[in-house]
Amino acid sequence: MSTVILLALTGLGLAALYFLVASGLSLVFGLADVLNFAHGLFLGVGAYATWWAAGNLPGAGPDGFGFVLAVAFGVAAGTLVAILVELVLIRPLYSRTIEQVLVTVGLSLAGVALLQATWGADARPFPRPEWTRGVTGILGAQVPNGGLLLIIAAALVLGALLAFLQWTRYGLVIRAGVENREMVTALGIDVRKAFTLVFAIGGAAAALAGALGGVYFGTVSPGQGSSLLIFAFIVVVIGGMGSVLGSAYAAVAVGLLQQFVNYYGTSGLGDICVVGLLAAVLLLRPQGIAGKVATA
Amino acid sequence: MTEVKSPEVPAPPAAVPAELDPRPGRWHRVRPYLPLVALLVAAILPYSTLQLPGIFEGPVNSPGTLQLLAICLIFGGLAAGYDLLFGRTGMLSFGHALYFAAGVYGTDILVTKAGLPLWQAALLTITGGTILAALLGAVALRTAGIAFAMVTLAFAQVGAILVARDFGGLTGGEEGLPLDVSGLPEALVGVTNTVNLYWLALAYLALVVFVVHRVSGSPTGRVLAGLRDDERRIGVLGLDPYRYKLVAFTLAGGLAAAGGVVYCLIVGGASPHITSSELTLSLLVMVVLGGPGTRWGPVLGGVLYMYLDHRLTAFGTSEAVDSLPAVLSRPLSQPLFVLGTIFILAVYFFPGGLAGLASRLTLLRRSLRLLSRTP
Amino acid sequence: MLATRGLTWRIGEVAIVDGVYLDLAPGEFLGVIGPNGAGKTSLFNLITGLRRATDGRVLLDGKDITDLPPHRRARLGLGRTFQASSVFGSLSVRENVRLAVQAHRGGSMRLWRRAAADREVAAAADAALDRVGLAHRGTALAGTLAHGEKRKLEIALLLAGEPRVMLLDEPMAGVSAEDVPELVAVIRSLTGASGRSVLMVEHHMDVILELADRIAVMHHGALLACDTPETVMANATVQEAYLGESL
Amino acid sequence: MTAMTEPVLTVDGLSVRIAGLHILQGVSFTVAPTGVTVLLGRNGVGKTTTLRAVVGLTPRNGEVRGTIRMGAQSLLARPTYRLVRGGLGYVPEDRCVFAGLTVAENLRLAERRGITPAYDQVFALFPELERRARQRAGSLSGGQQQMLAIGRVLLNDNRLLLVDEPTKGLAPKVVTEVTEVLERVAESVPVLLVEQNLAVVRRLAKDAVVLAAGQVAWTGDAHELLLETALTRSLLGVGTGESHRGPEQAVAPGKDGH
Amino acid sequence: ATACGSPQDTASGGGDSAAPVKVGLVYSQSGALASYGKQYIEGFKAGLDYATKGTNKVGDRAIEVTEVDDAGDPAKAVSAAKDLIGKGTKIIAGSTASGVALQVAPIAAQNKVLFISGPAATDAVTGANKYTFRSGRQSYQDVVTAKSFIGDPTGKKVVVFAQDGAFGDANEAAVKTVIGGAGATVSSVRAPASATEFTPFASQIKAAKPDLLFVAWAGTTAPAMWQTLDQQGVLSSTTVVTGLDIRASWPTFGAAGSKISFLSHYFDGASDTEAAKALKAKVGTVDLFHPDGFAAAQMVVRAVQEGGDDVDKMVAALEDWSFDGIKGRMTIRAADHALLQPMYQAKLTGSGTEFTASAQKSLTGDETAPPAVAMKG
Ligand SMILES: Nc1ncnc2c1ncn2[C@@H]1O[C@H](COP(=O)(O)OP(=O)(O)OP(=O)(O)O)[C@@H](O)[C@H]1O
Ligand SMILES: Nc1ncnc2c1ncn2[C@@H]1O[C@H](COP(=O)(O)OP(=O)(O)OP(=O)(O)O)[C@@H](O)[C@H]1O
Ligand SMILES: [Mg+2]
Ligand SMILES: [Mg+2]
Repeated sequence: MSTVILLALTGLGLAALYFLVASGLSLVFGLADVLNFAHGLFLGVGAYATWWAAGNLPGAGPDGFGFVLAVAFGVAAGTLVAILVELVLIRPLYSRTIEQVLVTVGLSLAGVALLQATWGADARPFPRPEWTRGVTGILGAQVPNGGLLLIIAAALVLGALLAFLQWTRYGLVIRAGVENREMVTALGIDVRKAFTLVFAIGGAAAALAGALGGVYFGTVSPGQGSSLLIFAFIVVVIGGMGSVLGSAYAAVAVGLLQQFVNYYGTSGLGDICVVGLLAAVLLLRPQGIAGKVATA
Repeated sequence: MTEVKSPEVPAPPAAVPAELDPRPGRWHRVRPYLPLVALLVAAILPYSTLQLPGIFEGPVNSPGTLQLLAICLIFGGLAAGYDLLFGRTGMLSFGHALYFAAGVYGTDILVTKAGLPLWQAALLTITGGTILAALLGAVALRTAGIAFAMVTLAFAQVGAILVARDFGGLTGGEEGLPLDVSGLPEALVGVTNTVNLYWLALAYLALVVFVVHRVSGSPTGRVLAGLRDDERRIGVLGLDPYRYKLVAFTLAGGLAAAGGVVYCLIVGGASPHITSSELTLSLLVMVVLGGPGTRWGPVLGGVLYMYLDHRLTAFGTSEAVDSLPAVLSRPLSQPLFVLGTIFILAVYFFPGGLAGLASRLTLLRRSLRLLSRTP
Repeated sequence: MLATRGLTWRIGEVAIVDGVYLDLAPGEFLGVIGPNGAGKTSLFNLITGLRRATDGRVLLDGKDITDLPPHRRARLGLGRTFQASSVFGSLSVRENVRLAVQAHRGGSMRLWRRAAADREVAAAADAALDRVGLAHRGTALAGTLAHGEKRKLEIALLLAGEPRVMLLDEPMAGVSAEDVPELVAVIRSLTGASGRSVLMVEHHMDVILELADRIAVMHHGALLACDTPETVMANATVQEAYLGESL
Repeated sequence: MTAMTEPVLTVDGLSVRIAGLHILQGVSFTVAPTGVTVLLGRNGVGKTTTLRAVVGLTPRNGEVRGTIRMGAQSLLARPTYRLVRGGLGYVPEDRCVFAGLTVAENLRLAERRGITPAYDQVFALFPELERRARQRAGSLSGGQQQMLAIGRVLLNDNRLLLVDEPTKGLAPKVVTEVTEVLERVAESVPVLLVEQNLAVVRRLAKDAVVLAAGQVAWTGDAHELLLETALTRSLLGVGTGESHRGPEQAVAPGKDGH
Repeated sequence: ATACGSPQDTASGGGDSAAPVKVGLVYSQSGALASYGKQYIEGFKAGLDYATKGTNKVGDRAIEVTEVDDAGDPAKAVSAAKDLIGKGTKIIAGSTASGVALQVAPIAAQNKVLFISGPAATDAVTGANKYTFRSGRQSYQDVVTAKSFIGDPTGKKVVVFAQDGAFGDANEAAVKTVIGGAGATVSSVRAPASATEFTPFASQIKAAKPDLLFVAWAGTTAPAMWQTLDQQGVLSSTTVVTGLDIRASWPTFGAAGSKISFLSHYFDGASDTEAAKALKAKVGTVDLFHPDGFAAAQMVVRAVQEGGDDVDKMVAALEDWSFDGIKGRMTIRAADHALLQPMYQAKLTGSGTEFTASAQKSLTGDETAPPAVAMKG
């Protein structure tokens, strides 16, 4: 029994990580229609900036408030990079979707290489509060605190994103802008600002995922973001592009599936099952679990 | 009726297939022969001892240069085959690497593990790769747009996992599987015979370009071009979109598998790099870099991409880079940084790809002439 | 020739097309009118197979085609135009029509022939372009055509397929005043002696009145009336629901 | 021309090139501060191109020359969204409703900060929109979409409306309704209208501008144009006297126009 | 100037007894294994300096080293090798990655040039062919060292935790032969190399209650894996053995580091030989793969000294050669070109970013000798 609980809770932790990565991706993908391969870069920037801040920023550190400050710095850095990328690289290419995707591909190559050039290819130990290394006993299962932290963070991010889409007009503007950008401007709306905002939020979510992923993995390395990206993509697609809630469902499904199959089945079967789930969902319901609509 | 389309993959920046609309021009008499001339030049290139310092390490006829060129040619052909899907039919597949990898691993395993003679292995592999493409395509084509891209990606991912798992020691896992050359024809083994591999690669490229060209110019190619624009309309005209897409998918898959066979010989083995989704992404990059839907664009893009990919490692360690201050030399010594940057710049400065460059230049010339006439 | 038997399409509880019985005789010209949103385009979609009917049958020459995919229906001689022009934007105008001709001539996979070399196809395509008066625009990319020109190209695409039953969805919408008579003539020449049947949705009443043998009126998905133009125009409900007070 | 008062829009020597094609070649006209000015011409002469140049929506590969002024203010080189916030309403030719959004969302999008949206007015004109508020705009019928496109601009106060073929594809009854709406709108806001339906033109237009091959072929009083059969025929290619084969669609038996 | 030539020309090397000897180093300067490559090349340079007594010459022939980056990609490595061979290079060394080593080895055999594989740990390089040697350790030697941790294996229960793929397969197979062959029951828990969450595997391991857990895991997810094993109480319930990676990775073990028994190929201070001193003087802090480069240079010098330009003579000169390397006495076994060398047991102490490794015990080259395999080509 305790094994099942352990697997379920750690599976949820994994799902939370997937969701954190996927949420920003889904937002940018679903709203701005950009299949953002540079998302892994934003992740990396967030992780490295947090790592750097904990060591160098006055007031920041691996513990307590200092850690919060370091993470805040990391998120800010990720957001900033995302905004810059949108302004400089994506914006001039609007309505040329394929080219936008390709620019993000180029960016993911160049950006990760840049991280590597700056900080080396080796994994660096990630600063983190001591308690994240510990475990909490829940019904006989030793659940890692890092996973619990991820679950809480993911729930908060989910709530915040839903509120953003629900209570502001931006969701609407962006969805309309994806369909017909010209017409949105013809209604007197500066659609460019809205797109930049979406990128900023996507970047912030990615950077947060990077920082918390660092806590989870205990290290930070240049390629970390890209390796998470493939599962994040799967989550986004299963959940339905642009649906934040769908991503949440899909992340939970993928995380639990992987965890249980890996325990009860043979190694590697977990990944194959996830891929199988993706294919099955798409063949039965090409728009994903929650379809295209991005309101929730 | 205005129906919202499911999240569609935008059709690539379309170019009218040149094959369908032969516009008469000054060139039109010479033009059909240009590819032949290019082929001929490429074929006799290995007889030249031309030194191109900075471009190639050694003279053109040195094995190192020929090997590099052979790899470039293979990817030129691969990109041209992929363009049949992407540029000409508007299908965005993220799993094309699978069929290429099937070609590489198929040949390698049949030769090395099963001990088949090369020609049998090649034949079996190409047939197998084509059938694989037909089967998986038949399933994947039940979806469209991004969903299609993701289903193909998923299939390719399973392929990658299987290769990495190394079932029965068949694939060699992450270490790859060197090709056992003992049963191979003499002429394909050894550094001195690199030129034969080069010719093989050239033949492959020529074959792909010819096939793609013929198919695009055929009645079926016309339907494919129509599919790219409006699938619904094709159905209403009385043609089954599914069938045509499947044919394109299968054909492209078969061509990729054939490329895999040659690549396996050139590199002398298989390694899991080629099963990664990054390879498909690079194919996409190559096609867009060159110009989707054009005859020479994808070839050019593929050749250039592979050339940069190989040569940038040398660039990164060159004196010129090392002598720069650290802020510059560190990133510049990362080949992927340079490649990514070049790629981003290319998207900006050559919209429509390298193939679009010519027509843009013509336009520029014309407007300059106009300017000079109207003071 | 073409018949619908209680054709119905529901989305949830709402019937967009509601139990429509239509009969189209060979050579007949049936106009379809009705307020915006009455379900005319939806009816066309059901007949051509772009939408699956939730109920009812579609018969062509007495044969049940309700479960066939669009392309099979087209091969049986069912052709249509779209209300919002849907032409192949990245192909030239001429290539658009050639594709349609080719689709009509035979759908078998021909990977190795040269399409451009097929004289018959080219000739038939040029003839179709000529008939709608677009011959001079042959090399333009269809995507760059002005709206009215696209409408004409739509009709050329239809002509190229030589269908026996033609469904025209507002062919006149957006066509400039000068070209209306010309298009009317083209459409008229499609019918009559050739034995082709036409089903045409149109809001230009004068065009309908001029061409149609009978007029069907749709309202809220259902068939309100289907009769001779005179009778229909005299119908009080039609006047109230559709024509309103004229300018 | 009734140029007693300052024109609200002045277009002077407007030249537009797109992808190497010289589509407009020095178009000049003005729009009077009241009433409807109608822009006429055959398919493809550049009517839509003119309107799009005014709202700054010429495609990126296009090039615009000349001057476009609203009052004393030049419109060129200002981003579209600013022009629209400044009171320029645009109803595009192909409606451009957001297919993936519901009707209500389409309308909500058109609200502008600081202005109370005139929902009452819009729903009074188009009750259909209120009934279908939750339907996706993409599944609306053609006519319903047109209503939505017009309704969208009417939520706000405008200084000038640009309307491109609003009656295209509408049922006769709705044509009448739309015409009446525009007539009422034109009482408070000047309208530049592109229209093929001469009955509508006759009912609404005060001034007319006729384009032919990218140039202005005629400007003047709209009724003058429509009354002179010979002139109409030479400029627009149709007679106006008998309405049987012409473009006038709203012909109900037993009643005649005017 | 354009000139014509045969497409099958290759520059013929040597002939001139005073001409420099060309040595090609194909290794990772960029890519995921760049830091291994960096250690390798530093070691090689120091080794060359040491073996030629600072002259960089063998006799009066200078050693001309060409470095080529393969970015960890076998295809690039093969191209580079062909290029070098085409230019008359008779000696190729390098190969940071196993995949590269395996694909370059046949090229060497086909063209009859000497190939000295570098840090690549795969057992398959040993006995690959007559022309292929190795300058580093192989997985098998790791496992033999691991065995030394449990004393008498008879009746003991050993679990191998390894990632899927050839690296894991090789380790599992080696454990089965070495420790299983000595009387222990060996079972395995495998996980995909891409796994990010290790709880299921930790639970499986715990359920198996092993006397010894042998972990073969490489890659960036290792820290997460260790943390999970620690959290689930695996580390404190049994003896856990794994290979000690490069210094940069030490801090990532965190608290788990002190609970693990390490087998080590090399770490700073593991040995105190002449060569080690010379190396330390050059590079400061010595790391895992410096010895591989160092040994490669020693082998190159030996090959040139004895063989001149004749590759077959080089091979003969290297076979059965014993020399004093960084790690102590090293021997190239003639039968399969395995490099017999000392291995170490180590402990990690420290905290934060400051960790030190100390040797517990060292095993001689004979003690860790892998079983001889037949030469394949
Ligand atoms: N996919 C759909 N989902 C919901 N409602 C739909 C859908 N498709 C059509 N409708 C509704 O069905 C009704 C009929 O639409 P249709 O397009 O057939 O009308 P129409 O008669 O062609 O009108 P028009 O003359 O304006 O073109 C409309 O009210 C429309 O909103
Ligand atoms: N993006 C474009 N690229 C190339 N040509 C264009 C483009 N847009 C418009 N044109 C051309 O410009 C001309 C004028 O087009 P426009 O749409 O302004 O005509 P219009 O008067 O509105 O016609 P209609 O009555 O059919 O709507 C047409 O010949 C059209 O083909
Ligand atoms: Mg309709
Ligand atoms: Mg227009």
